[in-house]
Amino acid sequence: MFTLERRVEQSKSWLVFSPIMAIALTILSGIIIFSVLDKDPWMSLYTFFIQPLTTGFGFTELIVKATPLILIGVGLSIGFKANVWNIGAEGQFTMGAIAGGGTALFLNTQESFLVLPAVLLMGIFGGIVWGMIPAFLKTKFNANEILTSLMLSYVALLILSYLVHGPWRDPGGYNFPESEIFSDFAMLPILLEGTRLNLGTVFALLSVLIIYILLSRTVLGYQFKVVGLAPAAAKHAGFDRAKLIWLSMIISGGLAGLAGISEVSGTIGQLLPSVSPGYGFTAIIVAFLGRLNPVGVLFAGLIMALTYIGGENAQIEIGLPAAVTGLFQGIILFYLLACDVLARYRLRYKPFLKARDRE
Amino acid sequence: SHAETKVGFVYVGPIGDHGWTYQHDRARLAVEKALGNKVKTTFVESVKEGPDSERVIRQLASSGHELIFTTSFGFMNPTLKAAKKFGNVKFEHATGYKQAKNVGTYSARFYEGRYIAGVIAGKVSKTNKIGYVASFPIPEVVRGINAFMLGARSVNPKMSISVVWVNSWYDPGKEGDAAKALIDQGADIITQHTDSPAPLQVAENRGVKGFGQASDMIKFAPKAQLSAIVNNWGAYYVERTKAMMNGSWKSQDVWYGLKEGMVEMAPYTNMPSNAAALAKKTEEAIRSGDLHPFTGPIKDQSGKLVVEAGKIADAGMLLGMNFYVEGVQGSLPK
Amino acid sequence: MPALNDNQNNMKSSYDKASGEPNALLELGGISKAFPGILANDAIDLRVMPGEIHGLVGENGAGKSTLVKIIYGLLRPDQGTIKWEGDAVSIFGPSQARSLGIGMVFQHFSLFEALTVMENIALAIDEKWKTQELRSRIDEVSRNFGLSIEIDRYVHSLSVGERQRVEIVRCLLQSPKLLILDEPTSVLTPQEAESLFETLNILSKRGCAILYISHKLHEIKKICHAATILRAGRVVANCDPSKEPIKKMAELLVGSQLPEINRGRLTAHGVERIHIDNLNYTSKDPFSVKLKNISFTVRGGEILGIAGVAGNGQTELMSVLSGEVKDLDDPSIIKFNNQIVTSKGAAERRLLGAGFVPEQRQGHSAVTEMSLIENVLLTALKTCDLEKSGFIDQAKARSFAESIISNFDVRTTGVQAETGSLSGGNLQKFIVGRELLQQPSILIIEQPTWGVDVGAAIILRRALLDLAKSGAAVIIISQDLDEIFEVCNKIAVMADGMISILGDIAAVSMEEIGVLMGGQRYEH
Amino acid sequence: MDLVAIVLTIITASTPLLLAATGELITEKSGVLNLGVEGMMLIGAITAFATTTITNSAVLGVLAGAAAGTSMACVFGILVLIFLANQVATGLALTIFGIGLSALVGTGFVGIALEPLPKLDLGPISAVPVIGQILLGQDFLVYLSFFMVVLVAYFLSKTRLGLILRAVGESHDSAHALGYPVLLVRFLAILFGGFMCGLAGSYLSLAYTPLWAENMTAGRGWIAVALVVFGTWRAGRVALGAYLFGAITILQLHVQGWGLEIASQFMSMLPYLATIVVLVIISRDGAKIRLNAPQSIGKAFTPSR
Ligand SMILES: Nc1ncnc2c1ncn2[C@@H]1O[C@H](COP(=O)(O)OP(=O)(O)OP(=O)(O)O)[C@@H](O)[C@H]1O
Ligand SMILES: Nc1ncnc2c1ncn2[C@@H]1O[C@H](COP(=O)(O)OP(=O)(O)OP(=O)(O)O)[C@@H](O)[C@H]1O
Ligand SMILES: [Mg+2]
Ligand SMILES: [Mg+2]
Repeated sequence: MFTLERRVEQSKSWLVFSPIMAIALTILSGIIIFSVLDKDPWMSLYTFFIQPLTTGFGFTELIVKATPLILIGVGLSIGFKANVWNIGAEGQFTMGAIAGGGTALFLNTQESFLVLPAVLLMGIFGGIVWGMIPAFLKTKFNANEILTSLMLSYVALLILSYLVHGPWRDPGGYNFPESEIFSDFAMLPILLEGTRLNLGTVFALLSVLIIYILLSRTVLGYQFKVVGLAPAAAKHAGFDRAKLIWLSMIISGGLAGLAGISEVSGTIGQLLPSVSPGYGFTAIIVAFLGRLNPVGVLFAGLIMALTYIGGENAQIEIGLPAAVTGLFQGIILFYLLACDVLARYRLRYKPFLKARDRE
Repeated sequence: SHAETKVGFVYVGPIGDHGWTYQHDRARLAVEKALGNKVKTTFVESVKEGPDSERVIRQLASSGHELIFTTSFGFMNPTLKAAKKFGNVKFEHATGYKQAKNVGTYSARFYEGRYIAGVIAGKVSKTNKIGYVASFPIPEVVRGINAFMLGARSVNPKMSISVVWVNSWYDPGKEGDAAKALIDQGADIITQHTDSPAPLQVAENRGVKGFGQASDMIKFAPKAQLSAIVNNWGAYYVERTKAMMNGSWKSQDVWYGLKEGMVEMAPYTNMPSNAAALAKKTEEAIRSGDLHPFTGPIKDQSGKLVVEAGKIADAGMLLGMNFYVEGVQGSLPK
Repeated sequence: MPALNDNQNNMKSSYDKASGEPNALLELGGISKAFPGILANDAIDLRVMPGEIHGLVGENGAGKSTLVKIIYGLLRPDQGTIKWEGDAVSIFGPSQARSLGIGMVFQHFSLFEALTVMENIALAIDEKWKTQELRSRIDEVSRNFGLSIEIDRYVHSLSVGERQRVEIVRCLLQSPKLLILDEPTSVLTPQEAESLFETLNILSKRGCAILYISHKLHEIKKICHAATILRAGRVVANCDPSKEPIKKMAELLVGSQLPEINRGRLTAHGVERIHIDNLNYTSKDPFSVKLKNISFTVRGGEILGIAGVAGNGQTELMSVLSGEVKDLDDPSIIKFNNQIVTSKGAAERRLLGAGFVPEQRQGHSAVTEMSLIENVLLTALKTCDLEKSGFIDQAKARSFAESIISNFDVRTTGVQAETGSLSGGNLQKFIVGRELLQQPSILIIEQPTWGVDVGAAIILRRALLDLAKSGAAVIIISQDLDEIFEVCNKIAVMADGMISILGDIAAVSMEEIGVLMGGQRYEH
Repeated sequence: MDLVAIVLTIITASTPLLLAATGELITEKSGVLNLGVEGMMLIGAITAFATTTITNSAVLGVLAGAAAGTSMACVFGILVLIFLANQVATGLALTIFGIGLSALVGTGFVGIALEPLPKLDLGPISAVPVIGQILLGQDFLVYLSFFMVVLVAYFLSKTRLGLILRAVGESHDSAHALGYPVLLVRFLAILFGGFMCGLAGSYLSLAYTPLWAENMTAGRGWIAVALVVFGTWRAGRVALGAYLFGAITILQLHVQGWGLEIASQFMSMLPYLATIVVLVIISRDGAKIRLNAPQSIGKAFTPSR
């Protein structure tokens, strides 16, 4: 019989190896799925995972798509490390877009270079406020943050819908549900002419760097880790759990808000009834796939973005249905979770012993 | 291999929504059928109206598609942005109002069909109450509600409409719930401006009548469907593809209706013959141009005359419609 | 040990006459069981006769619980045979063990707090009983053995002694032939232990064999007919405890001569360091004990031992003293070194010179998944300046960890080792070392040597004495009365959330303490 | 306005929530948190729909839907019980996977019409006003949902197996020490949760709106998870919560129909806001949660043998 045996220390090499194994298994499953769908598996894998990277445009688009995922994912990983389950990044993203986008609309006639910073700050602020509500309900009333943050996401989406259909719709837009287009002063500068690569990507990279330092070098990061691993030990040390819940919700909410406003003022340029194709939820996978480590999240964000862009590409090139993308994302996470066990446990073959007399 | 022309389609929903996107995809198939192996069509479904759409459009443009249909209002600005980058590619954007040298727009006068539906409702309803399951308060939807009301009141001035907004184009459960709530409040005709057949199924189940949306939904409600306002993009797509192939494509802004066949009425069923006859007569009148649904006198809810007798509402009012006509209950979200 | 084996033969022969057959009830042959990195049982042989009370003794980690879990079918042996009433059997699980007639009272974890006594009992019997029948059976058994229990109460509302009665009653319901008790008295007052012994005697007289695990050798000596001594997973001796001096047994058990600690004189004239005035605390957790009107003072140079049976508010007291809990009821005053700290958190109290060592090491006083360096930060961060404007001073933390290791003889692979890889005793040395190197003027420590071997226990106790001699005030919360008598100069007893101060340890008797430990615990 | 009709509408709107929440209740009572309800419901919905379409048998459809929910739960069970994967993450993965897989399978079943599940028809008795209309004349899944609530309540409080389940959720170590197969009990509880979610999905695609649409659960799975906390892990209260939630969902539509001047978006927020409010009220009372919440929820268990 095979048994799992707890390792005395987590295996460092497995921590690196298990995502690779998960991806390999996903590809293997991909081959099966493609065959079932009657597509040439190798061709499909190529169009899905490689072809999007063969053009400069595709490459920059990958980064553009990964940017919000990384920003949100890095924030979430702090909370997840501290056992604070913020599932409502979608709402914080949307609130960031609302607060920042609203500021952009409000200042749309101002020709000042201060507009952009104001827009960004308000975006971050919007995400923070939306993250603080579950923190408040958790610390004050002990209400489960998984559920409250999720419910608040639906609320945020409806608020955006209300604003764009109502007070904030473009007066010159025949009452269609779109805001005015932002002035150039509210837009994030493009980094590479002819592409959509914008300053948002720099924010994402900075957030990876800062959160990495926070988690690995600072006392605060240490406190997040202790609270997550051993809540009783955190109490013993005198760490303020409520403060850490607030902070992790503020950081993850703020980063989601920054992602929201970066998306709106980086690539969209106006407020729409819906500004996120589910980034807030996908980022949860990204955070886990990246093993709650900022650098891991960076790669995971890129991989996840690739599944989206690859999915579109596969639709265009070989007519694969869009649903395959979601399927892949679920599968990759399953495999990762399953492979992860090998970092903590050792698979061992233990023969059944017949009870027998000694000598 | 011989040079086939590639035509791309960008859809906002899944091709399986049995509503808006489903009809566009049928039109795409019509193009394939009409032009055979001279064309190759490609579609990308469930494209979100944010930055994703711009990427998809650009990806289609850069992979050799010469004509691209972007089939949702929210694709307007991304289409224009992509069009700027790809001057040689032609774009057709549905329901928008911004054109460019290589971007044409097209839309359908669904309100013509809704007016006929209103006429039928006026004839058939016993409670004089219509339940309207609506998606979002945008001019297109408001125009449909008003046209329906005008049609209903043209035969029965006591008719009224209750509107429930479900804040979704496609959420069968919620649409069905809304239809149930409306029926529970006394509506005996259900109509909808959302995409799933759920409200019609509820009508069938509850023994009231209703109208199909976007496609003929008779199979979902064989006893309840009075008719359906069918979106038929096929002829237009074929025409524009041919124009592009023979070099005569020019940017234009069309708003086609019954006359051009972009809007069609499903067979008039489940109603007395006099109602069907009136519906046919109305359909003919609109088709021939004798009747415009938005012909004055039209009063808004407050009783103010907004279109004088004998006049027809101008294009600006139609396109940006943001008031309810008399008879619609509740207030329009502003 | 031929001399000792003789004794066992004597015993057996006395049973030979009664039964007419020298058949052991239970006979283990060469039982071995390995866990990762450790051979917990190494070729163990054991015979238990019908009606015999058989003691099983050994140090922490010697393999006693492992062995009885094997008998009860909870663990599968890697090797060896089990004979039950002369026949070889394989015990696949507890329910089979119960059907053979084996009952077990566990050392930890076996009652469900959110369930009623009745439900807890129902869970442990395999036959289908009608509720009414079961009730009358329970009544009968508890009357027969003088073990009164209230069937409809929720377990979380029971005292520890009551819980144990529940455990015993549910074993007796099935009229077991062998009853296994794993350290049953560690949670009982001396009086309660007495009545347990009576029950065991009755059982034994009725022919029920008992396998009795305990660290308290005087108990073994008092009630057991035979004893098996384990060390590091092996049987080192069999003996008749009634004939064996306790010191001899202890040395067999440890495998070496026992060193002695000399308390020396503790000078109690230091400054007042800990002052508790009318402390009251009601936790939001419905399963916890309420602390009532607690007042005492500890001066520099004193060691106050707080004795008491587990579950009488010690955990709550520890969390209140350490500042893990701050929302006390009125009126409550806690003063450390003449400063009111009632509403201050643990970190702030540490800055005033206090150190704390709670009972639970893994996950409470240490994070097992983190390295030793990281665990240093847990309590020494502020007091030892291991933080530089929000950043961790890695180098300083490392040298701190290294000095703990060298000063307290912590056996480990290095400061980067995962803390969970340390054995219990070494982990405790590390934790106590971490606190002591911060040179606290106040140290409050719970169960300082629980699960720690004798050698390490001596190191730890000496360190506590040295600390007090240097002028610090120390509180030891312990269930081990021997330990309290060994190191403390003042004693208090905790019962039902209240504390009685007895003062100088030289002036109190065991009986007095025992009565107080029973306290008002049954007045719920 | 027809009050009876409104009550009926509320019952149908609550039924999928109730089915899924009773399943999740059992899963959680065994000490496992499965956040994949939404995914299991979707898989149940498409499987039931596809099977009914192909075989023309609604009964087979419901069975297949339930079986599909169960097999999704099986994957979850293997991951969290054997591979000891984090339960929160695995549940999320299950949801994402379920959305994708159901959409993929569903592409072939869009736009197909089905007869809704047959309703109980007791002729004149079903037509008795109020009681007859509400209680008699529903489809069998509605009755099943009533029955399941009663069954689960009875099972948990009155049966030995229910007691064992609660014991396992309360303390896996103690249950193990008494010889109960903790992992097996949990696995079965997880499977039951999946079974019920499969039924809930079948109800959606066969009875509630007899059609297949991508993502047609529209967040109901999450509401079901919330309802379990909301009901403090008691079957009766979970049912109450489900009906309350159904009532708010339906009544906000009625309020719109009456023409109240509130933007519809705000009305649509009501069910979510109500969930938050009730959650807060319930959670404030830590003691109540502590007494009913399974203590070992979310914790992994590895028996050593
Ligand atoms: N499930 C397990 N996995 C790994 N090691 C274990 C396990 N159970 C026990 N051990 C180890 O086996 C050894 C024997 O443990 P056991 O619990 O039998 O000791 P014990 O004699 O009962 O000690 P104590 O007096 O502390 O109760 C110890 O080193 C312990 O750490
Ligand atoms: N339940 C368990 N699972 C896995 N490993 C265990 C378990 N219990 C103990 N160990 C490991 O077994 C080893 C022995 O642990 P244990 O605490 O029993 O030591 P010990 O022999 O009692 O030493 P000490 O006298 O220092 O307490 C340690 O490395 C510990 O990590
Ligand atoms: Mg033991
Ligand atoms: Mg030990």
